[in-house]
Amino acid sequence: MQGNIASAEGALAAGCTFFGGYPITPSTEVAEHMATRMPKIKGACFIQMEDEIASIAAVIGAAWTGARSMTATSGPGFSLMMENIGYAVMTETPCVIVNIQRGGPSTGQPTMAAQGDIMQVKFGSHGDYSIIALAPSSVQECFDLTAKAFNLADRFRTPVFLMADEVIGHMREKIEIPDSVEIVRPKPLPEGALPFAPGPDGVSGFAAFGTGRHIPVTGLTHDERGYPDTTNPARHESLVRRLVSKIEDARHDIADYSIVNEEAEYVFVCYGAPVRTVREVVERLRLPDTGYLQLRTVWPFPEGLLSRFPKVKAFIVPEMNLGMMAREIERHVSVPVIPVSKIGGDLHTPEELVEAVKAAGGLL
Amino acid sequence: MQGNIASAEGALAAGCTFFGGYPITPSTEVAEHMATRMPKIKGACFIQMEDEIASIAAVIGAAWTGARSMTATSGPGFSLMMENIGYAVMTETPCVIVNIQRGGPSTGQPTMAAQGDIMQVKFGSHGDYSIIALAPSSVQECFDLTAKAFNLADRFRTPVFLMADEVIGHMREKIEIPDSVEIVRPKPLPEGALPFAPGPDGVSGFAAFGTGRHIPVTGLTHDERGYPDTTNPARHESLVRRLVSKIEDARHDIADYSIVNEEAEYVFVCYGAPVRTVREVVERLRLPDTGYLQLRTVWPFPEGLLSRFPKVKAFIVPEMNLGMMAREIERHVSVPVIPVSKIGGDLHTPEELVEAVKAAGGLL
Amino acid sequence: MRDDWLREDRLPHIYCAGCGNGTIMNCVLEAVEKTGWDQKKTIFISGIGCSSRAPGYILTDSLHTTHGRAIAFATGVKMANPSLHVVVFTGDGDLAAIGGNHFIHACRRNIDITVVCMNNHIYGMTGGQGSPTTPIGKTSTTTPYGADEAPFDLAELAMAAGANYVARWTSFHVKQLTDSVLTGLNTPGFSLIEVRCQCPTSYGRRNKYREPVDYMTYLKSHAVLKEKWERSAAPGTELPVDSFLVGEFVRRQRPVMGVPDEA
Amino acid sequence: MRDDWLREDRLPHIYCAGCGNGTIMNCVLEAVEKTGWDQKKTIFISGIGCSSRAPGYILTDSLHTTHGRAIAFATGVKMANPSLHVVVFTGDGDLAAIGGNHFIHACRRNIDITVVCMNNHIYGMTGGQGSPTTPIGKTSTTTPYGADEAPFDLAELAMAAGANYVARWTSFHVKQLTDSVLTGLNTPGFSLIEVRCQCPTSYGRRNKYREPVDYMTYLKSHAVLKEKWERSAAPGTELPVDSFLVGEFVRRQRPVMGVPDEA
Amino acid sequence: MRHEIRFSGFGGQGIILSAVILGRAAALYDQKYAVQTQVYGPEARGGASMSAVIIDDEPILFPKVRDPDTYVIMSQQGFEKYGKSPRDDAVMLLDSDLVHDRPSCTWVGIPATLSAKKDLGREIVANIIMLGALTTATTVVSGPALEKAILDSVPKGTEDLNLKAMRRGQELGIEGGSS
Amino acid sequence: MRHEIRFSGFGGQGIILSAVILGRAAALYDQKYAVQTQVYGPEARGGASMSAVIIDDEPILFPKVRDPDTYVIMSQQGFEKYGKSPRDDAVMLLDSDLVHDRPSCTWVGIPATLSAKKDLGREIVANIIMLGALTTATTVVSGPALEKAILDSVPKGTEDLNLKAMRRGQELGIEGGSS
Amino acid sequence: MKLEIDESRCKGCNLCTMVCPYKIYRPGSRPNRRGIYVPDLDQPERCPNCRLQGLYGRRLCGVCALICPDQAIRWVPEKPFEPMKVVIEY
Amino acid sequence: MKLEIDESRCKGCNLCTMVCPYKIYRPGSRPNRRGIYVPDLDQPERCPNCRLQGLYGRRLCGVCALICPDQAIRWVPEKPFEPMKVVIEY
Ligand SMILES: Cc1ncc(C[n+]2csc(CCOP(=O)(O)OP(=O)(O)O)c2C)c(N)n1
Ligand SMILES: Cc1ncc(C[n+]2csc(CCOP(=O)(O)OP(=O)(O)O)c2C)c(N)n1
Ligand code: SF4
Ligand code: SF4
Ligand code: SF4
Ligand code: SF4
Ligand code: SF4
Ligand code: SF4
Ligand SMILES: [Mg+2]
Ligand SMILES: [Mg+2]
Repeated sequence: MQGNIASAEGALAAGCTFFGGYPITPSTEVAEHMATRMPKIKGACFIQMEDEIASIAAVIGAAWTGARSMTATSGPGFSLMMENIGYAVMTETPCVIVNIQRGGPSTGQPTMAAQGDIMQVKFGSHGDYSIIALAPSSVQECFDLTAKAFNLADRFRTPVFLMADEVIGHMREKIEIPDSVEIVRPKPLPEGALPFAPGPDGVSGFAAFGTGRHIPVTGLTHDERGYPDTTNPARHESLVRRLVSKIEDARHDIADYSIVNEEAEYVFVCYGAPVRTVREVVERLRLPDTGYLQLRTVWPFPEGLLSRFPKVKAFIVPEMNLGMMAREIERHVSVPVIPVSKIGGDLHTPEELVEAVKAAGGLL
Repeated sequence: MQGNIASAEGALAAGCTFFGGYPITPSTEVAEHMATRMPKIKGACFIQMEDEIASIAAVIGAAWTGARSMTATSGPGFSLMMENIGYAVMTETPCVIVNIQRGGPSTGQPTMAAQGDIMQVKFGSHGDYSIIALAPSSVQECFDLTAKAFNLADRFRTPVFLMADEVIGHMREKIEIPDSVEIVRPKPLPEGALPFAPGPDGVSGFAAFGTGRHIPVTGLTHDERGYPDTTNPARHESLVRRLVSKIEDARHDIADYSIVNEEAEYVFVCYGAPVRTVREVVERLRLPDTGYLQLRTVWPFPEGLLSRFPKVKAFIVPEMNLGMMAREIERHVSVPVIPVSKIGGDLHTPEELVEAVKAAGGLL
Repeated sequence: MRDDWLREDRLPHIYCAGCGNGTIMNCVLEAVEKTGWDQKKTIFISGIGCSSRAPGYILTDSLHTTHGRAIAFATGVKMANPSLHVVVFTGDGDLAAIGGNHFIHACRRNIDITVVCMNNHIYGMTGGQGSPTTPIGKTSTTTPYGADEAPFDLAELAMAAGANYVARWTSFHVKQLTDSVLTGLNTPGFSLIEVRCQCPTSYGRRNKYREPVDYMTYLKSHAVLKEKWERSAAPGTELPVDSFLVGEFVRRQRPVMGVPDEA
Repeated sequence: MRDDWLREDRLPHIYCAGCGNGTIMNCVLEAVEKTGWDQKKTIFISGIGCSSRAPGYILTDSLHTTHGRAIAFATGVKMANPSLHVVVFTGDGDLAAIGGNHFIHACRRNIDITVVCMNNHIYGMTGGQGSPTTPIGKTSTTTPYGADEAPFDLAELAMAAGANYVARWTSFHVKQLTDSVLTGLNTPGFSLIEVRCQCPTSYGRRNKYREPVDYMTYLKSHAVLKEKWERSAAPGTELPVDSFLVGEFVRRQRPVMGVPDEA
Repeated sequence: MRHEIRFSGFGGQGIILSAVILGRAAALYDQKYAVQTQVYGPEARGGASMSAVIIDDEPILFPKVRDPDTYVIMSQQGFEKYGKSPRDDAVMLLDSDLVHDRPSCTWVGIPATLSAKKDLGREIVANIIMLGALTTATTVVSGPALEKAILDSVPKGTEDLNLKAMRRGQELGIEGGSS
Repeated sequence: MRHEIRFSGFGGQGIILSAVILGRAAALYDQKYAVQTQVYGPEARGGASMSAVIIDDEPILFPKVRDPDTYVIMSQQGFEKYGKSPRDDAVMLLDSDLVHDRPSCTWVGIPATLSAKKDLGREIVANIIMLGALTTATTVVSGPALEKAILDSVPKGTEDLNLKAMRRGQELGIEGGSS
Repeated sequence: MKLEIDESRCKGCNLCTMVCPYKIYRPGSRPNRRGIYVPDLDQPERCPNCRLQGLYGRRLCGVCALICPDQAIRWVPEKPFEPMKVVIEY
Repeated sequence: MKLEIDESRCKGCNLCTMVCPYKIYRPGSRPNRRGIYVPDLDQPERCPNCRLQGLYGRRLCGVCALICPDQAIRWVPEKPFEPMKVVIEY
C-alpha cells in the first residue's frame, strides 16, 4: 500500500466522514482514494473544492457539525491555507491537515521530496499560536499517525498536521491494518457550560452544531461565551496564552517517539523519511557509539527527550531542508548540533550519515 | 504625519510607481494615501485588487516591468500572500511588502498592535528561503526604512518587508522629509548574460520586461536561463542555497541597528514599538547597567551584534508576541535570554521593563 | 417572536445609526421564522465586514469566519450535515471582492444554502474603501477622484454561474425583501438575495447621502421593479441613470447539492 | 516565421503525444504574428498546469506564475506598463477553479489583455482530477463514479462579468481559432477565447477517447456553430446532448483599463 | 514639560481630528515635540472614541498616554469610559450638555455642541470650540499655533466657520463654569 | 538477501504497475519485505519513466534503489537514462525491439511488445510479459506469487489475457537470447 | 397593543419617521442621556397594526419595526385583549 | 516548397493524418529509434499549399502545420522558386 493511501485509510479507520480537498502533487492520491472510498460510506462526503482556501474552510465548517474532517495538500496549497489554519486555531476547531512535502520554495520541485515546511507549520499563520504536528517515516506510520491525529485534534480541539514527505507518501510497503483503531472524541460540553470556557487542561468541551447549544464561533478575540471582545488586552492575552499552553503544557504527554541507544555519543535526531537512513546506519550497520531519537511528534517539540542521552557529544540532525529542526534543538542543548541538510529531493544516503558522524568527531 | 502615511511617502520618495493593495486595518491608510497621491503622478498606478493574493501577484508582475512596486497589508492578508511571497523569492523579484502588525492569530484584534508575524515573515511560505525584513520604531523610520526597503529589494533582488505595528503605523509625529532619498537600482543584466546567472555576490543582473531580453520567469526550480529543471537535485540545491546565501552572507552588511552602552550588563534587544519603551528606560530614566540593541533589520538576523556587549549578563527581549525573536537569540548566546512578552495590544510600560531588569538580577 | 432569535445580551449592535444592515437582519429573521425551521438546526454563517457581524447577534449556532470565505465554510457545514439549514450573511466586499470565487462555485454547484448580500457599495468595516460594486464616479477613500472600474452586477453573475434563485431588493423594501428571502430559503439549491442598502458612515458621508433617510429616499426612488420595467419599457431601452432593477430575477430547478436524502 | 517565436532549444515540449495544447499554442502564435506586435513588447503569462507551460516555449519575456493567479500577475504587468501586449495562457483548472476570482474581476475591470483558456475539462498536470468544466457523468480520478457537479459555462461567466470579447472554439477549428484570437488581441479590453481541446492522457483515457484523433472527431462533430444554431433552431430548443456552441459570443466596447494613454 | 491630553466623545464628533490638530499645532507651530495616538475600531463607533496627544519639550520616547493631565470630554459615555479617574491635578474640559457627570479634578464646562448649533449653525464644529477653549483654559497649546493648525486641517471653504468656532471656544474657555 | 529491481520505459507502458505488481508478489505472496518507489512528474511523460522495487528477507530501512541487481528496460530512452551503467553482476531484461543498445552486464532480450501485439493481440500487456520473464530469468520473484499478484492488480475481465501474457513471458525468459 | 421605542437601543436614525405611512413617528427634539434624539410617537393608537391586528389575526403593516435597524421598535400589550372594542372604534 | 516532418519532434499522434483534406499523411508503420510511429507522406506534392502558395502569395491551407501539436511539420524550400512551372502543373 502507498503512503498516501495508507493515510487516507487511516483517516477512514478513525471515522473521518468529511474530506474537502484540491489536487496537488504529491498529495493527490489521498484525495483520489477518498473520492473512491467515501461515496460508498453512508454519511461520508468527499468534495473537491475550488482551491485550498475553500478546502480548509469547508473542513472547518464540517468539523463544527461534529464530523471528523480532513484535507490533504502540499507546499503551495499549504501556504494558501495559512489564514484559515489560524482561524481553526482561534476557534479551537478539531481537524486534520495532511501535508505531503515537496521541494520549495514556490512551485519548486513538484515531484521531489522535502521537509521544508516544518517551520511553516508552526509559524506560517500570523500571530502567536501552537499546533500539533506528526511526521511518519513509513507507510505503516502514515496509517497509524493519521488515525492518531484525529484523536489529538479532538482531545486538544486544535488542527493537527501530518507532515509527511514525497518519499513516504509515494512509497509502497506492506502494512497491517488493525480491526479497529482507538478513537478518542472530544469532551462533551457540559450542560450549562460556556462554549469556550476551558476545563482544567485548558481545553473546553465541544458541542456540534445542530445540538441546540447556540454557539457563536468567531476568529475575533472572544470571551468564554464566544462573543467578540477585541479591544481588551487582558482578554486577548488570556485567550491566546490558553490556546498555546493547552498544547505546550501537554508536550510530554503528546510526544510520540522512539529512542535507540541512550548511551550513544552521537545522537541522530530525525523525523520523516531521513529516519529510514538513520535506522539503516544505527540498526543495520550498527555504527558504534551512535543512537537516535525519532520524533513522530514534531510539534510541540518535546525538548525534554534531548536529555535522555547522558553521554551525547553531538546531536546530528539529518533533514531534507536547510536545518530547520536543528535550529530548534540549538535552543535547548549546549553540545554541538550538527545539521545534515540535504535538499533537492534525494534522501540522505547511509554513507552521508557515516560521514557526518566522522565529521562530528566519531568513529576515530 | 502618521506612520502609515510616512511609509507611503517614503515609497513615493523612492520612486515607487505601482501600488496594488487590498484594504485591511490597521494598514489601510497606506493604500488610501497612495490612492490620493498616485493618480497625480505621471506613470504611476494605484490599483485596488480583489484580494491580497491578487495584490502581491500584481505587485510582482509590475516589478518585472521595472517599476518599483509595493503593497501593504496586515496579518490575515499577509497570511494570504504567503504562496506568492515564495514565488517572489524564487523568481528573485524585487518588491516591497508592508505589514502593519495587529493582534493574531486569525481575525483576533484588528485594531490592536502586535509583533506576532515576525517569524511568519521568515517561515510563512513553504520551503527553504531567506528574506529581508525591517522594523521601524518611529514615524520617521517608517519613511526612511520604506525608502530603504526598495534599495535592498533591488540590490538583492528579493522581496523586502517593512514589519511595522499598529502603534507605529497609527501614531502621528513630526518627521523630516529629505529633498531626495538615495536610490540604488538593480545591477543591469550584462549583454549576453543569462538572466539567472549570479554575479559574485550571488545576485544576478536585472532586465525589465519589454527590453528585448526574452526572460522566461518561473517559480519552478530553473537553470540560469530560467528554464525549468525540476528533477535534478543538484540544480535545486545550488539554486536554493544561492537564494539563501545571497542574503545571509550579506547579513552584516544589511544590518541596520543602534547600540547604546556596550558596557551594559543588562542588554535589551528590541525592534519596532517596544524600542520606544526601551529608550525611555535606558536613555530617559538612565537605568544603571542597562543598554540596548535596536534592530532595524530584523532579518537576516545580525547575530554578530550580540557579541558587542562584552559584559552582558542577560539579554532582555521585550516583544509584543510570545517571545519570537527571543527564540532566535537563544540560539546564538550562552547568557540567559529573558523574553518580556506582552500581547493584547498595549505597549510595554517603562515599569515593566524595570521589573524585567530586576528579575534578571539587575538594580540590586 | 423574532426576539427569540436575537441575542438580547449583545444588543444594541455595533452598527452605526441608520445602517441598513440592522434592517436586513430583521427581514431575514422574519423570513426564517416563517419557514418554521428549528432554531437548533439553523446555522448562520458570515465572513468579515460590518454586514458579516450579523450572525453574532442571532441566537443560533453561527460561524463568523474569515474575510470572503463564508460560503466555503458554509459548503462544509451543509455537505457534512445536509439536515442543517444554512444562511449566509455577507457584504459586497466579502462576497464579490475577496470571496468572488467561492460565490461563483457555490452557484455552480447549486448548493442548498441561502446567501443574503448586504450591498452597500463600500467596505464599511474598514472605513470606506471602494468595492467591486461601487458605481462609477462615486467617491471612497480609495477612489478619491471617483471610481473608474465598472461594478459587478451580482445578480447576473449568480445567474451565469448557475444559481437556482436570484433576487434583488433594498433595505427600503422590507416587505418584498422578507418575502423574497422566504422564497430563497424554501428554494432547493443556491439562493442569492442581493440587498442594496445604506452605509451612512462610510458611503453616504462621501457621496451626499449623509443621513440614513437620504439614501433610503434614493433607494425608494431609483429602484425599478423588474416586472414593471419589462412590461413597460421598449426593448433595449437603458435604465435611467443611477436606477437599478429590483425583483426576482430567476427561480429554477437545476440539479442541486446538499439536500438531505429522501430516505 | 512562427518559428522565430519559439524557443527551439526547449522543443520537443513536455506535452503528451496528441495533446491539444500544442495546437492551440500554434494558433495563438500565428495570430500574434499577424498583429505585427514587437516580440520585445509581447508578454506571455500563465499559471500552473500543462496548458500553463506554454509560455515557457515562447521566445519572449514571460511569467509562469502560481496556480490560478496568472491574470492577477498580468494585471500588474499591464497596469504598470500599458505599452506591453499581454497574453495569458491558462487551463480550465487554472482559470475557473482556483483562479475564478481573478478571472471575473479582470472581466469586470475589462483590462486590456487576452486570455486563452485551454479547456480540456480536466486537471491534466496532476494526473486527471475533475475540474469545474468536467461534464456531468464524465469520470476522472476524483469523480470515479461520474462527475455530479454542474460545469461552468466559461463564456457566459465572462460575459456576465463584463468582458469585451468572448469566443469559443476547439483545437480542431484551427483557422477559426486563429482568427478569433487575432480579433481578441485587437479588441481593447478583456478578451476570453475558450478553446475546448483534447487531453488524451488524463481525460481521454478514462472517457473513451483514448486516441487523440478520437476526441478530435468528437470536437468536430459536436461543436455547433453559434450563428447557424441561432438562425436555424427554434427558439428555446436545447442543444443535442454533449454538443456545445462555438463562435463569437460577444464583441463590445465597454470602458476598459490598461490601454496606453493617447498622448 | 510633558503634557498628556486625552480626547473622548462619540463617533462623528471629530475626536480624532481634534487630536491631530492639537498635535500639529504643538509640533509645527509651538516648536515642541508631539505624538498623537488613538483608539481604533468598529466598537469605537457605537461607543466612545478616544484619541490622545503627548506634548513635550524633549523628544517623546514612550508614546502612550497613561495618566493625562488634560482631558477634553464630549460625551457621557466618553466620560464613563475614559474620564472617570483623572489624577487630582488634571484639568478636564467637558461639553456641558452632553456630559452629565462631573469629575473629581478641576473641570471647565463648555457648552460646545449647543453653542456650535445655536451660535454658528453647524453642530459639526463643536470639537473646534473645545480646542479653542483649550488655549484659554490650559497652557498646553498657544492660540496662534492652534489657529495655524486649524487652517491646515479643515476643508477649503470652511476656514471662517472654524476660526469663528475657535474664537467662540476661547471665550467659553475663559467664561466656562468650573467646579 | 536484498534485491533491487529497476523498471524503465516510456509513459503508457505500465512501468509503475509492473513494479507495484512485483512488490505485491514479494510482500504478500513470497512472504518477504518489499518497498516500491518511482520517479514522478510531467517530465517523465515525454521521456523515460522509472520505478523500482526492493525485496529483502529483513525489514527494509533505507528505501531507495541505489545500485540495482536486476533491470527491466522497455525503451531506448529508458536504457539511456536508467540502464547505462549497471554493476557487473546485474541482470537486465530488455524489450529487444525497443531497446537498441545492449549493456555491459548479463542481459536477456525479450520481444515483449512484439509478442504482446502478435501473439496476444494487445500491446498493453507487454509489461506483464516482462514480469513473467522475471520469474524464469531471475530469482527475485516466484511464479505462483506473481500470478496471484497479477490477478489482484488487473482490471476485471482481463485476467486471462494477463495470465497468458505472464506465461508467454515465462517462456521467453527461458528462451531469451542473452549476451 | 402599543408601540414602544426601546430607548436603550434606538440610535436616532429616523428611518421610522420616514416609512410610517401614518406619520406616527416624529423626529425627536431632545437628546436623551446618551445624546440620542429618540423619535417621539404621535398618537400611536392610529397605527392600524395596533388596532386591527387582533381582528385580522395577522400583522397588517409592521414596516417600522422591520425597518428599525436597531430592533428598538416593538409592540407591547396595552390592555387585556378586547376584540369587540376594536370594531366599534373603527 | 516541400512538406517535412521533423522526426525529433513528432510524437506520432496522427492528428495530421486526420485533418489533411488530401490525405497526404498516412499513419506510420514502423517505429523510429525513439519508438515513435512517425506518419508517412504520400505524394506531398499534391498539397495545394506547396503548389500554389507562391502563386497566390499567401498560405492556402496549412491546417496540418497548425494542428500539429509538436511543431513538427514545416515547409522547406525544395528547388529554386519557379512560379511559371506551377501554372503548367495544375
Ligand atoms: C484577508 C482579509 N483582508 C482584508 C480584511 C479587512 N476587511 C475587513 S472587512 C473588509 C471589507 C468588508 O466589506 P463588505 O463585505 O462590503 O462589508 P461591509 O463592512 O461594507 O458591510 C475588509 C477589507 C480582512 N479582515 N481580512
Ligand atoms: C496552489 C496550488 N494548488 C494546486 C496545485 C497543483 N496543480 C498543478 S496544475 C493543476 C491543475 C491544472 O489544471 P488545468 O489548469 O486545467 O491545466 P491542464 O494541466 O489541464 O492543462 C493543479 C491542481 C498547484 N500547483 N498549486
Ligand atoms: S460603517 Fe457603514 S456598513 Fe458599517 S456599521 Fe456603519 S453604516 Fe453600517
Ligand atoms: S496530461 Fe493531458 S493536458 Fe497534460 S500534456 Fe498530457 S495530454 Fe496534454
Ligand atoms: S406598523 Fe406601520 S402604520 Fe403602524 S406605526 Fe409602524 S409603520 Fe406606522
Ligand atoms: S428606526 Fe429605530 S433606531 Fe431609528 S430612530 Fe426609529 S426607533 Fe430609533
Ligand atoms: S497544408 Fe493542407 S493540404 Fe497541404 S498537407 Fe497540410 S493539411 Fe494537407
Ligand atoms: S500531427 Fe505532428 S506530431 Fe502528430 S503525427 Fe503528425 S507530425 Fe507527428
Ligand atoms: Mg459593503
Ligand atoms: Mg485542464
